Amino acid sequence: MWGLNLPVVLALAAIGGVLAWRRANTLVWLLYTGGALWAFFRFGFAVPIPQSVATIYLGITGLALVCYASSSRERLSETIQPIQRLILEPRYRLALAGLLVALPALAAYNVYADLTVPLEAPGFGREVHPPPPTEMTVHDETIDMATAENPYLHYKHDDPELYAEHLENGRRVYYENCFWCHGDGMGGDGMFAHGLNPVPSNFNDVGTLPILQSSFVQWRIAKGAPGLPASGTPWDSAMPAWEKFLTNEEMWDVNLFIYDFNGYEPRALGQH
Amino acid sequence: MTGHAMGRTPAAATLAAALLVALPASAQVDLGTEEQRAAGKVVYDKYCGQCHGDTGDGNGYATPRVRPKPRDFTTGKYKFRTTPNGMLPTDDDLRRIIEIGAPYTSMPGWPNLTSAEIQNVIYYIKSFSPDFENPDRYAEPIEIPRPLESTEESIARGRVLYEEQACGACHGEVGRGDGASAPTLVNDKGDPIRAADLTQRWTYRGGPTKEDIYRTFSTGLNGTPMPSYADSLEVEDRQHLVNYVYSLGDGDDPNYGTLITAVYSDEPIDLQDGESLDALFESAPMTRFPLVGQITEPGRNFFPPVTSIEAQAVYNRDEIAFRVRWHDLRADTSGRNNPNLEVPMWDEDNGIGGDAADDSGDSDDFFGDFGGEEVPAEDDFFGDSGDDFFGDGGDDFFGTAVAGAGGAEFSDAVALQFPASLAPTESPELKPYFLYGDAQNPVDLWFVNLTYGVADTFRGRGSDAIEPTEADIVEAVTSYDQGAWTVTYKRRRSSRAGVSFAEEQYTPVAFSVWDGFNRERGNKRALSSWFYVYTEPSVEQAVAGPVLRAALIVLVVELLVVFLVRRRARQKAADEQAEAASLTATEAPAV
Amino acid sequence: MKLSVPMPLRLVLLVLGTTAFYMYLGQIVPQREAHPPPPVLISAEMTTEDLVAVGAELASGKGQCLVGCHTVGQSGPLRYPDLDGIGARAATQIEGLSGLEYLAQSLYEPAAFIVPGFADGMQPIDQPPISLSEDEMKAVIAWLQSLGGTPTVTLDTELGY
Amino acid sequence: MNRNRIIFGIGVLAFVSVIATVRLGGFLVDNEYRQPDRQVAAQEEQGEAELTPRQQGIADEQAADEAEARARPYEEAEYRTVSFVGSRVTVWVLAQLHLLFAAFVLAVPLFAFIIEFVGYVKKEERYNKLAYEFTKLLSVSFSMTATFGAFLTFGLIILYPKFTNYLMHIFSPTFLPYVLLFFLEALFLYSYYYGWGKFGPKMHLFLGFMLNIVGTAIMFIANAWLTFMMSPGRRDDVDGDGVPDFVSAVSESGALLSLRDAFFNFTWMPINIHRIIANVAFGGSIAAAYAAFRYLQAKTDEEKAHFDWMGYVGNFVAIIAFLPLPFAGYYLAAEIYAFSQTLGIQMMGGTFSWLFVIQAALIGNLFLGANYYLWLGMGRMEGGVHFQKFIKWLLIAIALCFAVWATPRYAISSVSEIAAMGGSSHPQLSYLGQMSAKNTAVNILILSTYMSFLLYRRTGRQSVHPHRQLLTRAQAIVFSSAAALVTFYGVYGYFVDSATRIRFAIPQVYSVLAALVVITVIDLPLYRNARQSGETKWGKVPAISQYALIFIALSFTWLMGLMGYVRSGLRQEWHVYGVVLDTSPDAYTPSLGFATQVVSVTVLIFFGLIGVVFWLSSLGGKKDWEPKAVADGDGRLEGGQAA
Repeated sequence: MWGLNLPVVLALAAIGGVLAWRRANTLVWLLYTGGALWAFFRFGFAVPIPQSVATIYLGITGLALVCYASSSRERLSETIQPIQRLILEPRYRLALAGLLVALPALAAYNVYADLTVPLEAPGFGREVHPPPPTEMTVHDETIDMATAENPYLHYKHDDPELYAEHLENGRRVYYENCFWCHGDGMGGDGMFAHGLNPVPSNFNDVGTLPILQSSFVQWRIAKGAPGLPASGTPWDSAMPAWEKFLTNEEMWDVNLFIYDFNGYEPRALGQH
Repeated sequence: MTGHAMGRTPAAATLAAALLVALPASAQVDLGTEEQRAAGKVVYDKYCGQCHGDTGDGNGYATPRVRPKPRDFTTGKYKFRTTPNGMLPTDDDLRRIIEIGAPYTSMPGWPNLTSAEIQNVIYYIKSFSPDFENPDRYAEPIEIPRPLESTEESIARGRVLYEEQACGACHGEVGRGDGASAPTLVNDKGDPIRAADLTQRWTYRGGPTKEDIYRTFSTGLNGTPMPSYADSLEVEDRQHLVNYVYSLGDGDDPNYGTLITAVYSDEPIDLQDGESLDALFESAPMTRFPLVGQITEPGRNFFPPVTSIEAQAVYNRDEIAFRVRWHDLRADTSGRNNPNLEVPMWDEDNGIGGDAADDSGDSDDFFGDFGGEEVPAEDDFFGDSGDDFFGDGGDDFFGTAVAGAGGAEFSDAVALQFPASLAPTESPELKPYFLYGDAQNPVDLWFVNLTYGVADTFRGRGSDAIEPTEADIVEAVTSYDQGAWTVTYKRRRSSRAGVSFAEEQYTPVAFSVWDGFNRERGNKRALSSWFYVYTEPSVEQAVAGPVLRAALIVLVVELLVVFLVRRRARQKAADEQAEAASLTATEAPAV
Repeated sequence: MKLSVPMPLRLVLLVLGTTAFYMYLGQIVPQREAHPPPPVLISAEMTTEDLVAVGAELASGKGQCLVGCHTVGQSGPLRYPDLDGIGARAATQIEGLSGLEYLAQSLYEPAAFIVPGFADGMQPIDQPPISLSEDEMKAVIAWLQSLGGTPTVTLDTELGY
Repeated sequence: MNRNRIIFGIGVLAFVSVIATVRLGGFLVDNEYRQPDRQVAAQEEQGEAELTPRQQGIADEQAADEAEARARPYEEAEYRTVSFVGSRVTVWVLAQLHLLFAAFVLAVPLFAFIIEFVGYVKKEERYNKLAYEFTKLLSVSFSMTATFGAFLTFGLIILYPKFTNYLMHIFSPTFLPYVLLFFLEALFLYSYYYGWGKFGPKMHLFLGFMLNIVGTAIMFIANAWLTFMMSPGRRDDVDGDGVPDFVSAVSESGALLSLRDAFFNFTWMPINIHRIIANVAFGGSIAAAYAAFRYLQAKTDEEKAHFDWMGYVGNFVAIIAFLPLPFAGYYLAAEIYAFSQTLGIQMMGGTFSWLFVIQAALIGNLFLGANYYLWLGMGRMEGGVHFQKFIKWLLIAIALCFAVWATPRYAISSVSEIAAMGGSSHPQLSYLGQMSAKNTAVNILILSTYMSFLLYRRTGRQSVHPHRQLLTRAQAIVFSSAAALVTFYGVYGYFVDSATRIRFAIPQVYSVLAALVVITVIDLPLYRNARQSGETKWGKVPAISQYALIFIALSFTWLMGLMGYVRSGLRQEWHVYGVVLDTSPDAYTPSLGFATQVVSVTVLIFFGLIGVVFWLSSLGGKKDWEPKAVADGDGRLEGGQAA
């Protein structure tokens, strides 16, 4: 549900419930919050979140917990006193010894696990939406990237029938050419997607089509991977330069179609 | 992703199906209401029509370029059913395929559709074929028993049955889909189809679980040469057979990797000494890489039969050897092939160029590179006759291959691709274009035409600029064994003209496979994107040092904290005592 | 008890620590230097006309032909030969050399033939500091040929150097 | 610290620098300005006959060199370079330092003036004193600004002569007014500072007002120069179709067409606004850091109380100015986008997208630090425990918003992670990487911080207003409805098309601003003459809060440095975007890692210098030097304490 790993989330919540019921002290709560969030970021999602993002979140969590513990004298002493007692009082000697052994062991295990992760191909950050050129020429037609709009978009209101025709043509183009990679449902999960790196664009994604002007999409369609600037590390992307295969009208039509299919509108001009 | 993420779900789905089946599934006609079908039509038109055709005839926009062909709903024939051979599927059978799709075909799963939407679509699909109105065409689903335990005896018994039933005739002796008649198989519409590669369970269209396999044996796949064994084999025998087939597979999941780890060996690498070579590669980990059709550059290949390749590597002081292995239903070792053979447009599309053929007069665009090859001058081969197109076998460009008459026009081939030079250290992400490189960043191809079995090297500067080179001496040996090609390459590790394989280096590598039977050549091929070869250091690295260091640092910090806290407490106590002492001292006189 | 850190040191530590932390953040994100595109990109599919344009750009830019050495369409006291009409003249300068060969020679081995009336002193253009690549050289030749003649050089032409 | 030791140290330093200057000068003269003719003449004296062939060869070579030097025509250099650091970094660091001091010098009079004005209206002397305390920081900083300004000018002329010349071609008419204004600024600044208590309050306030006007005008002029480099043109509806067009200020070859268009260019006003606000926030935080520094040094309770209060006011100014800063930033970003889609994508999605993750970390830290300071401040009041229970929820809200804001649009992921996510964005997290989510997060952050301030304000006080319950409830309703509205628009943004979604930012901002205003308006009468349940004990705050102030100042400074990099780096290889290309070897845009190193070094230099400024300003509060015999006992005592 909601992309969460429910058993983990429920288990964490249950532990929290127990702590609330037992009226745990501040230190325990702090430890629980830190630990629970760590576990949540690590295991709480059905699709694991990337390590880098989890690290950012944990950093923020840690900062917030430190702020919380030290933002009043009372809480600070509530946090520190149990630790002091653990260190000072003879009856906790065994627990202290255990902790003294356990923490280094944990650290050692962590380092060991880091060192022995199975090798993986090096991954490189990549600009997913590199800046487009200011203009481009496709089939002898020059398109100003800043102002160009899909020439058929306005039919949506002006001439629905013609619009439907263009959509239908876009549908044909898409299912003759694109769905192998971008998928039948446009989830970027076509039958060849698993063999490609970077993976094909997911058009269902809220962060792809709606934030792009249709001229940008047209640029990507027409010029494909070979037309990417150096910052887009073009040479892994399998996106063809469709100007080799399609006419301008076909490309605008498929541009129209992928927006329509997903229920998105291109980003309007001049807006950020 | 869709391909292997499916591995787990079918088991559950089938179990659920099996449970439902246990109920008396009343085989009555349920065609839904008018509204339901209308609602189904909306969903169908949005998601299904482009392949299955807006009229359900299996002739959508995508149809000419996909294989296996999309189901023709007007025939009422369905492959994956729980009902006996020749009968209509249950709604749950249809639902199952809609939900999870058929792996390694163009039918994806539709997890985004709700249960009600799927039901509506099912009603709508049923309306395409009059068969669904005929109560006689319905049957009770078969019962799928719990699978038997995979004991050695059971597998052995299954093996005997496999041989008795001549499964190998199509699926091959060890199940690699390379049976003697495999090249000739067609479905009842005359479209060529392939026998399943039983060793790659994740590619089973009907699902990879034992229940799925049992169901396929028991109900057959309507419209294909795969018969039902419900009459010829007892339930228990079928279960043994299931166990045997199951034992052929490598796993439910292809476990695609991203890296070949080249391991170090002191031994010399001698390509001619097969046994020592096998022993060398024994220790090297094997990685499987996905292959997909090349559909970026002209000469596109929309249905490559080879979907994965396995690779491993070993190196010694001077040399490095790669071994790749893939399955192919037939060794085509008689034709020609090389990476820069031209592929005419009509051959890449297998029919979709139909409307393009009409305007072949203006040759600037599509047909510029046709050369002297003949365009099949059929006016209407895009429409319905697209089926005859392959079926009749009369067409010169596909017919010979289908007929399986010994030699194909093109031979099988394989190539490893490396960048001609490593990326500069400050921008390690730079790699040549994975399709034969680009003008600035060339690639080297280690190409083996399996007709000759020797390695040729090519330098690629883009799909249209591939030239043979003499610079690098690459040796290769090849062998074909029961549907599996194995090619072993060897080269010196350091090279002036190409990439050198230094220790602890990540070297990009990509693969191409050509299946001559599928008329693949030149840019029409199965390929992979860039992966990496990692030359593992020859001396193993110890982890004890850093681990101990981490533990020690933590321990020291801990002890420091304990020490400081205790010291402070002692001092505080001492101060208090002193204060108390001074207090008592000052108070004393008063008392 | 007197183990505490003095205030100025604490401040210094705070300043250094905070700055170091932000700097560290800057180090762990993906790094990319954005270099300006190489001024002239010669790609395989360039036509001869394109080459002329590129060559013209090179001549006044990286090639340094027109920066104080040559002129186009000027008379008077010149330092080195004026290039106007060179495309037509080239073929007749040295017997046995075609226009293309002559131009290539003058660029790769300028000292091989000095136009009468002018001094030696031109740098071989394929060497530092100018170091034109072979393709750039062809573009310059195409431009030279276009001055009074028809360019014949393409990227596939073998210059023989 | 012992004053004698410092004086001794300065003496040594001065001596060393004099020696070093002399040595350096000698070195330069020896190496650079050798006079070949004189050496030749010396040799001639020896007589030609005595020359060995080797000497003859040397003499010939020298003669040839000299002849060549004489024959060489004068050439104008396009670029020069500094060894080791390089031209770019030199100019970068100088400009940044100039800017930091300038920002401080422009900002301090702004709020010093306001505080003085408040003191004048309230007739409270302590405000006047506080304003003076702030102003004390000015004079040294003003000299620093001028010094670095001169450095920067020289740097530009020496290292980028051709380009500087070009800028002069465009902007020479503005230089004279600039210098004139600068002169006026000095005049007003010194008369404002030295005239404290010497003029009547109205006259003095007038001086302060003029100081601010002149300072702002100076900044506006300088902003025109740099914004021109980003967007050399103006937006105007030329053809009258209602859609603004871009009017270029220069021709394609770079010749000036209209100084007016170059001056009032596209990004000029957004930068002006953004800078005024940011300057105030920055100046406040630096002044607060000064107070924190003095607080930590302070020995007496009185001093502590004073500087605690000063730090509080400085921080208050900083935070109040900081709250609208994100909106000013959006305005600037929107204008950049409108100017050029390429620049816009470059900024948000391109090379610089990661910079904004770091920026999120900085701003998150700032918000967290500011709130933390307020919470710690509650300890000053008796009876502050009552509000402690809210802190948890505020903290959760702030941490959540921080996390949302720091969520990268495209996370750094390994190959297997990308495989697991099925793309370069995570199915759930990609929602958080969106503008909708981030706008919402920043609005909630602002609301939460304001809430912290409100809580702080009412700690230890009880309203005596007759309708206090009603009014408090009204505040709560306004607050929660603003929060609800912001969240609603944030979530609803995912269900509408982009054009509509972009417009959602406006009601979000307005509802937050409206809520802030309404709550403040209610709060003022509500807590007028409030009953104090306990005393506000200025100076009784944990020392860590003062370190938090310094941390905030550091983060601000660093943030300004980072934003300087992105503003300048956006132009990529252009001196003037789209017109004048940078052809120097430094034309590339350095990586973020390198940029953060330069920013860090700049910040360290700035803090080193500002430390000197603080120290010099704190001298004013010290006792005058007295003859040694008397001071001996004191000195020893002081030394003992310091140890």
